[in-house]
Amino acid sequence: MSQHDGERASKELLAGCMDDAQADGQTACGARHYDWQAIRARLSAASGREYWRSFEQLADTAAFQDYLRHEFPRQAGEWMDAVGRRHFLKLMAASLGLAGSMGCLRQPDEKIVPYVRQPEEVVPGKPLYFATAMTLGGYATGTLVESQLGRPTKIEGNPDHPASLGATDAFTQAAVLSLYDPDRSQTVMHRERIDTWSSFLSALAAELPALKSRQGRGLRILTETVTSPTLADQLRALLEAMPEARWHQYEPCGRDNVRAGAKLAFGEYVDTIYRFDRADVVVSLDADFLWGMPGSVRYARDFVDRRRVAGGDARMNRLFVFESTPGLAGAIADHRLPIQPSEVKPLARALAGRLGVEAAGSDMPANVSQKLLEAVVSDLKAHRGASIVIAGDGQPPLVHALAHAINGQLDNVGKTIEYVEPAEARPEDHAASIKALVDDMAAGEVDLLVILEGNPAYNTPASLGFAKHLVNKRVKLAVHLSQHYDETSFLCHWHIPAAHFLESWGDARAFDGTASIVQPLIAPLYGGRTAHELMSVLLGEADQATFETLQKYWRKQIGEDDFGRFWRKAVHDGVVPETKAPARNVELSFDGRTPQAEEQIFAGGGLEIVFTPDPTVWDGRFANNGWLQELAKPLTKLTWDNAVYISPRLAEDEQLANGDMVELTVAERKLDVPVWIVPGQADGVISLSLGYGRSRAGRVGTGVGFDAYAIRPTHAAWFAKGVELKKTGRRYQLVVTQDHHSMQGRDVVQFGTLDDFQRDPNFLLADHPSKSREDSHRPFDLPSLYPDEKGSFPERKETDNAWGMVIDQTACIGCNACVIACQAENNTPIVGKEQVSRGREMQWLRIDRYYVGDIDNPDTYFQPMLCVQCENAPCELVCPVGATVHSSEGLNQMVYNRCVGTRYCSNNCPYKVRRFNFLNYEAFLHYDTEPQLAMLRNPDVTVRSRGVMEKCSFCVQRIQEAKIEAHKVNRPIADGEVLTACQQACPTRAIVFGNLNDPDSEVARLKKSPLNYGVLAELNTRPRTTHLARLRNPHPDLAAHQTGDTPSLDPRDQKIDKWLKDLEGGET
Amino acid sequence: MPQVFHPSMNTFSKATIFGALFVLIALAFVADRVERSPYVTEVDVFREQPVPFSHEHHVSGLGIDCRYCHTTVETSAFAGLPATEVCMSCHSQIWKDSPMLEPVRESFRTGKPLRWTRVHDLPDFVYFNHSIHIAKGIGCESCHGRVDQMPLMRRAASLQMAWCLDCHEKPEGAIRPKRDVFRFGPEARPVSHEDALRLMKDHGVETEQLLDCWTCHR
Amino acid sequence: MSDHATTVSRGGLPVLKPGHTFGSVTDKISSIVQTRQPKSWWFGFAVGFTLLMLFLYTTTYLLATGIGIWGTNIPTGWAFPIINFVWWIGIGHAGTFISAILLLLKQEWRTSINRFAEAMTLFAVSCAGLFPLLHLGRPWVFYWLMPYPNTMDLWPQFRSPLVWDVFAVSTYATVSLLFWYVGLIPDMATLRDRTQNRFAQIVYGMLAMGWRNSARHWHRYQMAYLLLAGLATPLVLSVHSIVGMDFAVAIVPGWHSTIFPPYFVAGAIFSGFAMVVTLTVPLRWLYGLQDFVTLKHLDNMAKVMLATGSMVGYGYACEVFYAYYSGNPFERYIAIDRMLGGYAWSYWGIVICNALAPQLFWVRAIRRNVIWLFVISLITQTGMWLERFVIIVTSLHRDFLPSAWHMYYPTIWDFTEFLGSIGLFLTLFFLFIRFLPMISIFELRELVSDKSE
Amino acid sequence: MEVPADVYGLMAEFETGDALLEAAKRAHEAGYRQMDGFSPFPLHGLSEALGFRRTRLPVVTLIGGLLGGGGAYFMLWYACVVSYPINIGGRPLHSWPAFIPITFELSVLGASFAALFGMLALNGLPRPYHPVFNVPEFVRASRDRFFLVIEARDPAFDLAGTRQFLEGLKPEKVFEVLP
Repeated sequence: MSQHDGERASKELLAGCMDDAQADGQTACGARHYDWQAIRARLSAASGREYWRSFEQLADTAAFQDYLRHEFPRQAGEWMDAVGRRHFLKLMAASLGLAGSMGCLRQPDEKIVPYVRQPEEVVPGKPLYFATAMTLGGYATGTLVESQLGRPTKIEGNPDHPASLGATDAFTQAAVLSLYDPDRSQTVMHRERIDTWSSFLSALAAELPALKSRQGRGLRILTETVTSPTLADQLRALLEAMPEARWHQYEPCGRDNVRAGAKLAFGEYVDTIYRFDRADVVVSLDADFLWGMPGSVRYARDFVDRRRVAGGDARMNRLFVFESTPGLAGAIADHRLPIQPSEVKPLARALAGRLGVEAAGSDMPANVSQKLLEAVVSDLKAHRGASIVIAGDGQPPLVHALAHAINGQLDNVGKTIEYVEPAEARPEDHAASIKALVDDMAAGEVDLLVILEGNPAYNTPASLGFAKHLVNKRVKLAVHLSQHYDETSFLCHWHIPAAHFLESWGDARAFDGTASIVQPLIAPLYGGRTAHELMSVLLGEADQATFETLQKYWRKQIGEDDFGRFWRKAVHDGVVPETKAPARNVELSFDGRTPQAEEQIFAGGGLEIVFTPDPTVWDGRFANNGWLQELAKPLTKLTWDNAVYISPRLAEDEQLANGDMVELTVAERKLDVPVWIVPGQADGVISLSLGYGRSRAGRVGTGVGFDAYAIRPTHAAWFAKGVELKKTGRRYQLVVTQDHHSMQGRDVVQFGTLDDFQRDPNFLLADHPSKSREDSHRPFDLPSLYPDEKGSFPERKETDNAWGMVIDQTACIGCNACVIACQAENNTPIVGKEQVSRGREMQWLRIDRYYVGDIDNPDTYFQPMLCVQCENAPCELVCPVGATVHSSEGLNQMVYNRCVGTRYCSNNCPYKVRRFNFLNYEAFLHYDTEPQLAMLRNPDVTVRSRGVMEKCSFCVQRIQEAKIEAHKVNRPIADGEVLTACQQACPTRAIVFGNLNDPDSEVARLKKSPLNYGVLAELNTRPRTTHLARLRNPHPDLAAHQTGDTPSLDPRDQKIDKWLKDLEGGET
Repeated sequence: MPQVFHPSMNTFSKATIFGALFVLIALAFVADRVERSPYVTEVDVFREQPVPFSHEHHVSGLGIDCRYCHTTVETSAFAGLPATEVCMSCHSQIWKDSPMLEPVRESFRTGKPLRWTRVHDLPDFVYFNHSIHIAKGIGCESCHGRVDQMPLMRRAASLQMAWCLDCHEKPEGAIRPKRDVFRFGPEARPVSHEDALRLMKDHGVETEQLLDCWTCHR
Repeated sequence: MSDHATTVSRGGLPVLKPGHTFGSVTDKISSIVQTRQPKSWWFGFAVGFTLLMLFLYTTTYLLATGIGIWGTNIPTGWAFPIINFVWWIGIGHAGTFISAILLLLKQEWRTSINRFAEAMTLFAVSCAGLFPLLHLGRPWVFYWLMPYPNTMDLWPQFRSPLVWDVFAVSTYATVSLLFWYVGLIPDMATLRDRTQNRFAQIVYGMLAMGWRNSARHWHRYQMAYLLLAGLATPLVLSVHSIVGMDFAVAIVPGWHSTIFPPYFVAGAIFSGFAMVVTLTVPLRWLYGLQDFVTLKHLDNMAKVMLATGSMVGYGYACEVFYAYYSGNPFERYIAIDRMLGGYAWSYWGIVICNALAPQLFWVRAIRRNVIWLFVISLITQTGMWLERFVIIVTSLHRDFLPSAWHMYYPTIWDFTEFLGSIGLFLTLFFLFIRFLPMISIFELRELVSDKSE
Repeated sequence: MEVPADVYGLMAEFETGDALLEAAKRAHEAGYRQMDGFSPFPLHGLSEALGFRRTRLPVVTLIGGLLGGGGAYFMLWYACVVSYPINIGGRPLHSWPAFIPITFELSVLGASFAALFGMLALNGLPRPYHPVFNVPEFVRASRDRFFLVIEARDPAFDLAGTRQFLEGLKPEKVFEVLP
């Protein structure tokens, strides 16, 4: 889609709603205006979603109609619609090249529609950026959102926000797709029939007086974790007005144990903030702090900054990870030990004991070697005040308490550990809270249940029986506010469509308490409401806009005088100044005894199971997000499904192969689920991720995967012991994007230890004489038919810019943020499970995962792989039409509109980073039938049609934008002025892009690093994207790193490898 | 009787051989011509517009600068089309009752935008940026022709790739002093080839990147 | 010319049953075209035509939906379509080889088989030519592979072997057609003079261009025929060499090998002769051509298959040796993966079908037994199709980065497209034997005269 | 002696090729030049016997080949170096090894066309109508009979005399060929 289309289209949008965009300060520019009268009229007439798709269409604004037309690129449209196809068939039948060349040249007339009144800030063709924040599990990550004439198209991190520092995670990157999700609920529903907001108000009005008179007895509010100061304020107000009302919280992937741990240790709730930027030794007790924890994006950055050696100073922190199922932390760890969850407690006690925590007692974990334990202890002792012991969110309170005790003992507190006021509005045990609610529901105590977001009917443990009691007659009136008409909405009397955070005002706190104002970039596409609005209604302030509620609250905090300035600044910066949570001085009051509640968790013997939030759909809320569903899980590369992960040994014992269906029994509850064998999975424990098996997610997510909540225990949300695993004999197709996990002894990921590096920075040259480190994308001279410059392009002149990239494999944590960022930036389609199984996924950037060494506990290596922009590109040489050629600045240009689709370039690409549109993939996400999805597209990137090749372009649209701006005033492009999407999203700054001709640029500097090498450079492809070898910092007393390929699970491959080994052996 | 054909067939059959050859060549030639003809390129084709706006009148007649209406031409990829209020800023005083301008007034009243028909319409996979061309001293005239002499707007150039490349290969053919970018006619062009080359240097035009595919296609 | 050593082979088999006169041969061959066809013809044609419909159906669906209906994927960007292309083009080679090279080598036994061998070439090449078009992601812009003045000021990328292919295949098709037509001119005249049907007279007459067997014409005619043969000879070698370069030019392990061009040519002639045998055996039986296509012919063709088959076998051996000797880990892996990996069956398949099966031809009895010949020729063609499968699919499915390795599985549409193309071939071939003399009549007369001396 | 306008020439029919060869030689000795022989297959030595010199066809073919090849290489060079020079995989603009295959193919193509059309042109074909076809018995020229035609335009031609001469060659039969 060309920018012209973009402008045209967006202009019409704006034109359609000018008056409102001007007058109404509430909505960021580009908001749309609907004829509500018409909508309501039609609504009451229409029934069932099939009659209409969106309010625009409903209101029949001419703007939107053309908008749809224009938003479709003709190129794609041509063979998307049947007529066009038949036209081509005729041509083929005639098979006249001439006819072909002329058949479809003439363009149809197109309309161009200006504003009626042009807003000042809008320059057609230039995007605007707005600061806002996205929350996950209640905790905010600051973002800057790109708006193309009123359409939010891309989310970036907010550099000023403590939880982001400019980076994001995969969820945040994908959130913009959820905004346009055509399956989002688009109207108020009453008992499965379409209804209106007004009739909902009257229905509620009928209830409220009675409730008031009863002091609110019978009124229950159920929320997820609340950090929003304003919402908290509203709730407080409500509870004051109606003291008998109750507010419950439930977060399926919540932090009950963390809270309880703090309480156990200090007798009160405090939040722990880790300062990885000050820690030299980190010990993780089953904690994956690089992902999924509040603030983990920030933590990842702080942690990695401490182990970057490419930059010269050769210092690294050291990470010990004890984990039950492979996670990101385990992959980057210097020493990793897979242990059962039940062993973490003894381990923690042992550590604490050895470090002098009296209360610890002297427990000894079974599978942990003395040697390792001693190493850990010695390291911790050696780095008092500069170390962190962190317990996993899932681990029971005792482990957290022990961790606190250890950190205290090592006087890390105040240095690497900070205890602060909880960011939550009301810290409490969610499990207990929801339990209480369900009991009252059963007891008929609940008259009016208002569920603000969340999906308890699905994501509470089935054994809790929330759904059962929700539908029983005793709950008189249940109201559910949610973005989808989901499992819970279906069971409630009323469903209110919720606004996406890009559509609504609001506020939220980050992991460190810092508050952010959430501002909308577009008026609600589907008339979504916010929790604030619903609360206002309950508070009897019906039709008070969220904006007012919000301002009212903050006005209270700031005071009248210069509130205006404060507000503008807060909204603009995306952070509210001086809101960081105040530090707390806490006293360790912990006797080391295991609380009663915990005893039963690991009681008894047998197989253990771990429930984890899913790395792609979290607790299930992202189930209908195609980008995330198709995103390969970091370690297993599994897409479109979840599976129960088992260790190779268990597979051997139970005779299980990948994809075998097994029947799991956890406390009498059964679930059939396929197995996936995961090297490095701890023995005696299996793990299953939450968030799948949705029954009402939408067209993308419904029926995908297996519902772990069905067997999730209520008493301990994360672990269970005594699991039975029975082979059913049935099979199930699991699809991964990487079939082969070993490097086959090939020089793909180069690695070593800090020690090697310090002894000889060029140590890698020893193993790889073929490559010169200095300029590794020019490996060596080869004989050539072209005497000049050994086959390089002699006519090339030196240009100002020579684009290049360096990827630091020591810094990459494999979090996938870059993959989604690339997809969002470049209009990359998704293709669905069946196509992925054929090997046709379309992501331009993939993260390869290799194992080295012992299959039971291998070393894991991540390698982001994208088009490396070879200077001697094999793909270019073989393209018969010159659709992929080299630019003067060293870019390997892929020209979609010239491509005829021979796929020869892909065959000849040694990195296999080219992606082909085998079918019209635009149709997969219903782009063809769901116009609003077209608004998501980046107008600066062509939408590819069926039958053309595509690949990473180094985000050339960003390069061009920067070049044009620079050339207008004839200045060079500054280093860092062009950021590729992947680079911008990367939490650990593992990706560096820039101009190689500028010796001072970051990328040029890194290219000089002795760790720099080009993957497969021995093929003389001269990659412009090179990688930095992965360094480890092992404890001197422990084994450095493993060598030797991890054997394949496929007997055939094992035979091949054996033959090869014999061959090599025969020679030496 | 082995004699199957009439004597005339001798000439005829020879003729057909050359005839066939000729027809093929002719076909190819015609096809090429059609591809470059106004039928395909839509050069000099007038389009139905809501208001018969005359650039000639407003530019040469009233001497209004291009940027008065096309406000973003120097800053953005998109030149910008005047909002209705821009038209009304004058036409609420002059010609305020002319029936010809009723659509404009209506748009202003109802807030429904005017719907013009695109005259210069590039394929969707082509990314043209007005601002950089202006900044490098390529005049409006170079692509849009003598707009100051067009009572009704029409396409002056084919906008085909070959046409773009001609100039991207030899910008000196179109470059002009920056002050003359928005002027029309021969006096607005630098006098000599040398001047053109000098301007190229002054404006910092680097030709070899102009021929990179990704300069226009992404 | 009248050298008896050549007319009677050492095997003692005649290339033409004695006792034939100018008249008898002329009558026999032309009668095939001029009398009603046997039931078997109708049957064969029906089968071919049905498959052709299958081809059209698949193609329509393909163009409407996209090549995603096939199993092709990343990393295996090429599969069935290219396999079929190489297979067909290879088969084509025998025709030109027989008519051109054997002519230059003055092999009399070519006379009675060159005509339909050439026809086979043409039809095989036209089948082959379709696949590169169909396998394109956007077939409707195939003409971008040819140089022509355009409004984009763009040219094909002449360094790409695919563009070489376009020129090689189209040249090959054209020259074969010319060669074939030149050979047909005198026979057209014969048919013109014999038929009583006015319409047929005109058609054949036009095609004969007024040929009147004049001595002067014969003189230049033979010169032209000889020149074309001389030109077709290097062509026949070049075409499959260039097809071989499609692979050899790429850096894919298992492709990037200098042996490909000769090895491909040998394989091509091998499969081509197999196809000729497959066609000859039933034809001489159905139309009673035993007099003209004698065991001598079959015997010789078997010998050619033995020779070329052995060359192919040698090629396989070389590939393995190179892989080992080069020490290139990628080549080594592919070599072993072919023998033990997911597609091992196809590798051992080609060893048996192409390297071992033809060795049976050392036995004279088998060479001269039509049944054996027929069966082995079929085995050979299967084997040669598999060979292309091995080269293309196994090389691609496991190249440089293990992370990108992926298996390839064809879909039903891959098979229908392939079978369909066989239908196209059969249809064309049956029409040919219906309307044109399948054996060169005037060359037979020449042969008769040589014998009678 | 004047030539009768209503006769194209005289045609003698022979049983065997040798008879025709013999006749041709004799006729040539007798000073006849404007004559032609017809045989169902290329008869060796016949054209020589009729006094026919070697053909220029090879030269024509060579020229065709050179034009094809030269044209091809020029096109490749022009396209890659002059018209739109592009950096392809870091190879030089004028990468001659890559230009060889196409050059070769087009040489062959050019030569082949030259050979075919050269042959037709020199033979004056296509020529569907020819007087010799007016003789009904001539059909066997494409089956098993051999013919010698002496044309009327031959200076030595004389209807009676020539017929007598032909009779002297013991043909099967002698016909008058009408134009």
